[in-house]
Amino acid sequence: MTSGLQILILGLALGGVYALMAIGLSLTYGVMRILNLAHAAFMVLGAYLAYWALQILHIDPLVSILINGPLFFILGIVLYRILFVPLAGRSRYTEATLLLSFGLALGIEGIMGAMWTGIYRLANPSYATRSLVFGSFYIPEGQMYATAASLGILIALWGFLQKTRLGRAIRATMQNRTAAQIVGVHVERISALAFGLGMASAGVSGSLLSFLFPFFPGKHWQWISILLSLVVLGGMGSLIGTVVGALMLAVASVYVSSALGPTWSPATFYAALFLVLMIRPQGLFGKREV
Amino acid sequence: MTLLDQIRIATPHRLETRSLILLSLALVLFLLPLLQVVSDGYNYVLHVLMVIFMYIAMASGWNIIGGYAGYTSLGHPVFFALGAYFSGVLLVYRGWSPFWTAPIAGLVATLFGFAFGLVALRTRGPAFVISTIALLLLAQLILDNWEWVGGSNGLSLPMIGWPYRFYKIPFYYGMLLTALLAIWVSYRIRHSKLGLFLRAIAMDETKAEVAGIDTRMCKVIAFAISAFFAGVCGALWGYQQTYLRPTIFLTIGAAADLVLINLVGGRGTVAGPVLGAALRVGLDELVVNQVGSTELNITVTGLLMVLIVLFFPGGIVGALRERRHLPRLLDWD
Amino acid sequence: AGATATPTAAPSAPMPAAPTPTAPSATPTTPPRPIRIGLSVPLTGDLAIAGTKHRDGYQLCVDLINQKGGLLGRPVELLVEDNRSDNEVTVSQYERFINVEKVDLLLGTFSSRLNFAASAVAEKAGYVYPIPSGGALRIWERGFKYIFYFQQNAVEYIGSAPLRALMAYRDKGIIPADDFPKTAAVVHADEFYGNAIATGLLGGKVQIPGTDKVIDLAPGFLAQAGIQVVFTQKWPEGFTDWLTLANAIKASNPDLVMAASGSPDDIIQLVRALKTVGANPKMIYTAQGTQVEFKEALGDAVNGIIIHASWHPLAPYVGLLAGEPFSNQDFIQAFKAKYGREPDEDEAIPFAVCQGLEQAVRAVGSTDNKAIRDWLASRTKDNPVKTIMGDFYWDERGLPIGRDYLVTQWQNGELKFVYPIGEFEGVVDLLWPRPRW
Amino acid sequence: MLILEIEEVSAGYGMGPDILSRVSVRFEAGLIHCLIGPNGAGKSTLLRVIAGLLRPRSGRVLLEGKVISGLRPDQILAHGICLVPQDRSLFPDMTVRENLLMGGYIERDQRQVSRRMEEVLEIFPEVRRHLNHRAGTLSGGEQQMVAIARGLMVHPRVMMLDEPSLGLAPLVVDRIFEAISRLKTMGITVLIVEQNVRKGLAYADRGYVLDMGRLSFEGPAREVMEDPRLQELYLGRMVLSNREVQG
Amino acid sequence: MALLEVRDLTKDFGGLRAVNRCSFTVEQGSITALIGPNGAGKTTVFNLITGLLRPTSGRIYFQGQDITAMPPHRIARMGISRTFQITRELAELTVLENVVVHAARDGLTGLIRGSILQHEAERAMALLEFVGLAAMAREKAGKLSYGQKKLMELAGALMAEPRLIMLDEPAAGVNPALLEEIMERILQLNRSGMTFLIIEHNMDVVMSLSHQVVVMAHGEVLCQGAPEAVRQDPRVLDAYLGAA
Ligand SMILES: Nc1ncnc2c1ncn2[C@@H]1O[C@H](COP(=O)(O)OP(=O)(O)OP(=O)(O)O)[C@@H](O)[C@H]1O
Ligand SMILES: Nc1ncnc2c1ncn2[C@@H]1O[C@H](COP(=O)(O)OP(=O)(O)OP(=O)(O)O)[C@@H](O)[C@H]1O
Ligand SMILES: [Mg+2]
Ligand SMILES: [Mg+2]
Repeated sequence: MTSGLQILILGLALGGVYALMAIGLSLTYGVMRILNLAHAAFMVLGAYLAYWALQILHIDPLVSILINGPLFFILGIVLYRILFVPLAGRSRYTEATLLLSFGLALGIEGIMGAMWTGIYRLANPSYATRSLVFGSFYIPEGQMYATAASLGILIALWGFLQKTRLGRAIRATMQNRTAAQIVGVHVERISALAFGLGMASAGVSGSLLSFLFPFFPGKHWQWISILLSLVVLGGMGSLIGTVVGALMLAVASVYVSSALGPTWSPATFYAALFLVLMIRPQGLFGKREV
Repeated sequence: MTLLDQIRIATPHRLETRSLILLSLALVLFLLPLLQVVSDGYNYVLHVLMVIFMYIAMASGWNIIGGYAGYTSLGHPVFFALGAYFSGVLLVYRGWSPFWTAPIAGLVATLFGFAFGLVALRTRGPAFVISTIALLLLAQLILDNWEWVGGSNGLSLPMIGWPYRFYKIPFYYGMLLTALLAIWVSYRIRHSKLGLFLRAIAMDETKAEVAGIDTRMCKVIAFAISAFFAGVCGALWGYQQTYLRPTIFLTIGAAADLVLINLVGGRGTVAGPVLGAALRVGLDELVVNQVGSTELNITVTGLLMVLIVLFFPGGIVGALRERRHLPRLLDWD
Repeated sequence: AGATATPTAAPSAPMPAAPTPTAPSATPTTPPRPIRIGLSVPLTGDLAIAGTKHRDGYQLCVDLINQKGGLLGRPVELLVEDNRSDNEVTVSQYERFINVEKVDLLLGTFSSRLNFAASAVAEKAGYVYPIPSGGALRIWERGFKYIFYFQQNAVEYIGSAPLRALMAYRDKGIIPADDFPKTAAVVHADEFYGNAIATGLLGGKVQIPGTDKVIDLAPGFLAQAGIQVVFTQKWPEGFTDWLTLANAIKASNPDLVMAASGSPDDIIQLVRALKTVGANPKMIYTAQGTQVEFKEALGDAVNGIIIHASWHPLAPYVGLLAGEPFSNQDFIQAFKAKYGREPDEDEAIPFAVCQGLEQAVRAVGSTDNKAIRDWLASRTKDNPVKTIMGDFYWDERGLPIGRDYLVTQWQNGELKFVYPIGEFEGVVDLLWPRPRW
Repeated sequence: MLILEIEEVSAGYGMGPDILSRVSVRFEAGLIHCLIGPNGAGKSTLLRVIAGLLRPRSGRVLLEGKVISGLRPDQILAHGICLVPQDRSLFPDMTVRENLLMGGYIERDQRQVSRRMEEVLEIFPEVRRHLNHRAGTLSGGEQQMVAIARGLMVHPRVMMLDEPSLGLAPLVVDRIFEAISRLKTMGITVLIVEQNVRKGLAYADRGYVLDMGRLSFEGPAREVMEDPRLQELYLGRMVLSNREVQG
Repeated sequence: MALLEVRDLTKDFGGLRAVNRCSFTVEQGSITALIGPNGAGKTTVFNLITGLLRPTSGRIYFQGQDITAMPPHRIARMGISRTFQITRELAELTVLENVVVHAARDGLTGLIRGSILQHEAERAMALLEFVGLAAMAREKAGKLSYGQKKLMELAGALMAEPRLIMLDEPAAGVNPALLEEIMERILQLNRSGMTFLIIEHNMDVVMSLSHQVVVMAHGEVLCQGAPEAVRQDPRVLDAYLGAA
């Protein structure tokens, strides 16, 4: 039988990947109340770029993080300017962004399909199927790198938001746009910056996705559902909550999966979600709205 | 008609032109199947209209909780599936026709909606949305593993015994009646106190509560009513598909469809879901049949949505009303 | 090649000139009304990959027929619509073909799921519905009269093929008798295809819903082969924690891993996870994975994996097209000429379906679906439909009689044909055991 | 010397009617100006136009002769015009300290910011014990104090306060007006909107009466206070403490 | 018997005790003013009475009945209505609808009966007329100015025809002329038997309206009594009014 510790390792490794994928989603919601349904679509786009970078230019996916990050950051800023700025001040803003990004997701999916067909891809760097072995335990290398990247990015982000003037401005803009304007924040620039950050994280996740899970244009729907659940479980908009939620859920589902069988692993997911929502409707780390 | 009009106009004209036009439209729809009786070749038309009716019924129902009360439910496919399986199982094991078990299926969905609502409607906002997603996926898991109803392999139903030429007609009428009922109920609620309370809940639930509204009951009732229509539609649809399978019904995509129809047509308005449903199905058929099939279809759909959001917030009905161009014919609020 | 624009009388057609409703070739100003065939395929959505390939296979066949002068002196027109992998859309599109377009013939779509509902529409309307893919027994046990299957057998029986292959190699001495697998792990996706294969392997019962019919597959092919099942598990759609599953498989330490899923990316994830956790069974069988992309995603890990197949490029079958012999190799050449790439099974099978339908129409001399159905249903071993996949004749359910799946194995990055042994040129010996990773 | 000129400004929301119609007002540097008028007169709207939160439909706003209408709010703040809005507009999920820090957002010198924070906390000592509480949990009056304190974190050239006394205890109201007087001594031009007419005009140099989107009259504060038009139109009798009403 | 009795009410927020063993009564037919420095806990007391917050300890009785653990809507239906200090309008609803919403006392049967009654709409219109918002009845409530929102809330509270009306700073931001009318209206309603509990910082209003004043500071009741007496109380002068 597999030991509990090994299962824990596998769960944490999976959770780390989830966390990175979900952070951007959480950030854009937390900061701008944008529920970006296209987040996973951009992730898949990032995965394609990383995949082709490896196939054609022989750039390792871990290296292409450095390309994808800035690239998607800029893409995010441009998109924000074009699409989301006109929505500012709408009465049902989050809903509008949800719909808009739904359309965006479809658009990207279609373009990816037209360019790269619906065939699934998976980059195959040597470490993707390697493990580090410690006695009877092993840690899958790919997941380990992903988790490390995820934690690093999270800490950087958290520090940026909590401790810097710009980060504070981002949070202020999220809470009260008019008030932010009043104290002199160029809210459009700040929002674009935050959106860009969220997108950059999608690009980076894409690089990791490219060698961890097979992908094709339509795959993003599956990812976005998983990510959304994580974000809600942790508490919408709470970065720490997102990470803790991701780790907890991944570990729990891995345990259930090995105890009761994979069929029931998504069930843990939803059962946990249900439970949390009943006890703490605002999520684990969310703040309650009165 | 706003509250104010109720004060100003002593008695609303019973048979104004608008009602006349709408009534004659309904009449035309009722007589349409005659075409298929007179000459073959309209089954496709009937089929498309039937699908439109189905979406009208479900979207109008959804609008009661999702539009008026502002509680976005992604769990409605569960009621759809519940209806389908309820009637389907009765058909397979008992031979009872879904045409008369459909309303019962609707009631079963209502009951279930009521029970689920009691629990889930304690949460608000995104938490509620996700709890409905959880419901959806849990339901899928249960059906997938419940062998008696076919498990993940599904349950196939006997086909309706009518000759091919006419076999769409009963489904057509079933869906038409359901859709009309849904519109009527939606209209009544919009103009009742319940409607006002639901809209108050959508804006500020605490305030509504302090104003003396039993917000929980209102929400649960609205949720239960909206489940009814999904249940009836499921029963009929399952029968005409002859095949029930969890993954056909219980997808986020199907749930998102209802949201989109409402958003495009105009969430929280009576006419919105009707327009949205007609457009959704109509455009879909048009694009698939006329433009041909490329990956770019998806892109076009996506772009269209982006444009609607950017330039028609509040959906079609909302945008027209904002610009004061909403024809009286469509102003059912 | 023939001029496609002027369909003169079908050259060297073995059938007598067909009575066509429109005026024949004499008046070039009014070309004969084309024979229109309706096809709804998933070009987008989760079934898009195979769906697109099906379209390509069908289209090649139709093009070739037209090049050879058409069918019954009429050009053939293939109406293709994208059903987005959606049941509802599929049904509505076939409705539309039948009612609005009033097409002459229908071609079946991809996957059991879509065919299940679509076949009911065709059956109801009295249209012949040849099915390229969709072998679950429950499709065939409904008592339908107009459906015909163009692969080897119902999916439930697929699992017997790799086991027969292994036993054949034991008999041949390539697998030492004491090395023959004693234990197996069976894992599969919880969906139509995966469940059906597992049912055959493990020996379950298939209940045909809506009827009292139960088909008992006990004791299962593994038990028949004397292999003990030490681990069995299914995974739901959208499953992601493959390492855990691989871990559990490793813990049960089977000689043979058999994995079934309709989606190749499931299989890819599983194989990669097996490699990552260092599980090293003697042999791996997967129910998907003949595609080039499969190899690309797995790299060297692909070597040694065995996969059943309906079609293989080296199989020297000779079918008929436009009344002329048309071999598997002809097909591959024509395919390469048109698309510039090697065909695979998802392109070959629909081609064979189209061949079968064409032969029936030619034989009957009209597009009367009832007559075509009767003709197809009355095929026999000696008088079969001849396709690039071999000969077809069907039992009363519409399932082919007397056909066996092929078995292939990835060896040094190439997909080799390993079973049936000695059946054709190009069958190589099985690599046993598979190389360790 | 004139500092701020409103020239023929018309403004409204969305596609609605004009809320301000061709309003012209001039404000002098270094004085306290008090805007009064009935509810819905357009007082807040005027401040919003000046702060750049609402674009005028026609007309211009000039700061020392330079047109500032059409600039973004943050640019206008950078020009030295600061607004404390009527709805407080705090950042509810940030702590009071962070709210105050945000008040000094345009100030890049952090030492300067901490010094100002000490200054404003002296004006509002009751805020100090809430420094680490979320602003959204404060009482109405405390929030108002934080809003004003946040506004005082910059030393602008023009300070606009929309009903600063709103919801504040009498003791605190006095303190706020003291603070406003102090702003004046620092050379800051002040623009306040008040419903507490007597208090507002008592501290102000000039008074302006806005009604139905138009300036109905203006003048030195004392004169405005005694103007019979104001008594009739707007104040009623109540302010003259009529104990007999109680009966 | 007092209409409302608050007994030893205590409310903690984390480590912060916002209301501390607070007791007072509101007599049937009276106007009671609740005053005190900012942050004294007045609004919190309102929230406790109306059921929006659960007290840490203590009881609340209305007409002799314990309403401490009741949900807000049931408390409202027993005849308590209130306004909010920081207005909470239903922004997308019209002004008229915002007022009609308060006619929610008839419970489930009222819902099933269905349409909004003409007399309710008319009464709402009359109330809007009174607060000077009739012209804006059709507008969305989100469009109102600050003061207008306060007035709309007042109209809503009156709409419910409650036994006890609790107003949280009704005078703040309201222009003086209108304020006077409102005060007269309050007195008139009071004469017809309605009871008021009012939080207010405007001492003119407090002095001219109230029969009884309850002064809170730091969550505790500092003193209570007749307006004049309270006004002279040195503790009140010190903590709240300032040495005038
Ligand atoms: N966001 C808005 N959208 C539409 N109309 C608005 C908006 N804000 C204010 N108005 C309208 O503009 C008019 C003037 O509002 P404004 O807030 O300037 O009044 P005010 O003089 O400040 O009143 P108060 O003393 O009540 O604060 C009001 O009639 C109001 O209905
Ligand atoms: N939800 C909450 N969480 C934490 N603290 C709170 C909360 N609500 C109120 N408080 C605290 O309780 C104290 C009393 O607040 P309350 O709103 O009752 O004061 P108030 O007497 O109404 O003051 P004001 O006159 O300024 O409106 C305040 O210090 C406030 O910070
Ligand atoms: Mg104002
Ligand atoms: Mg208060």
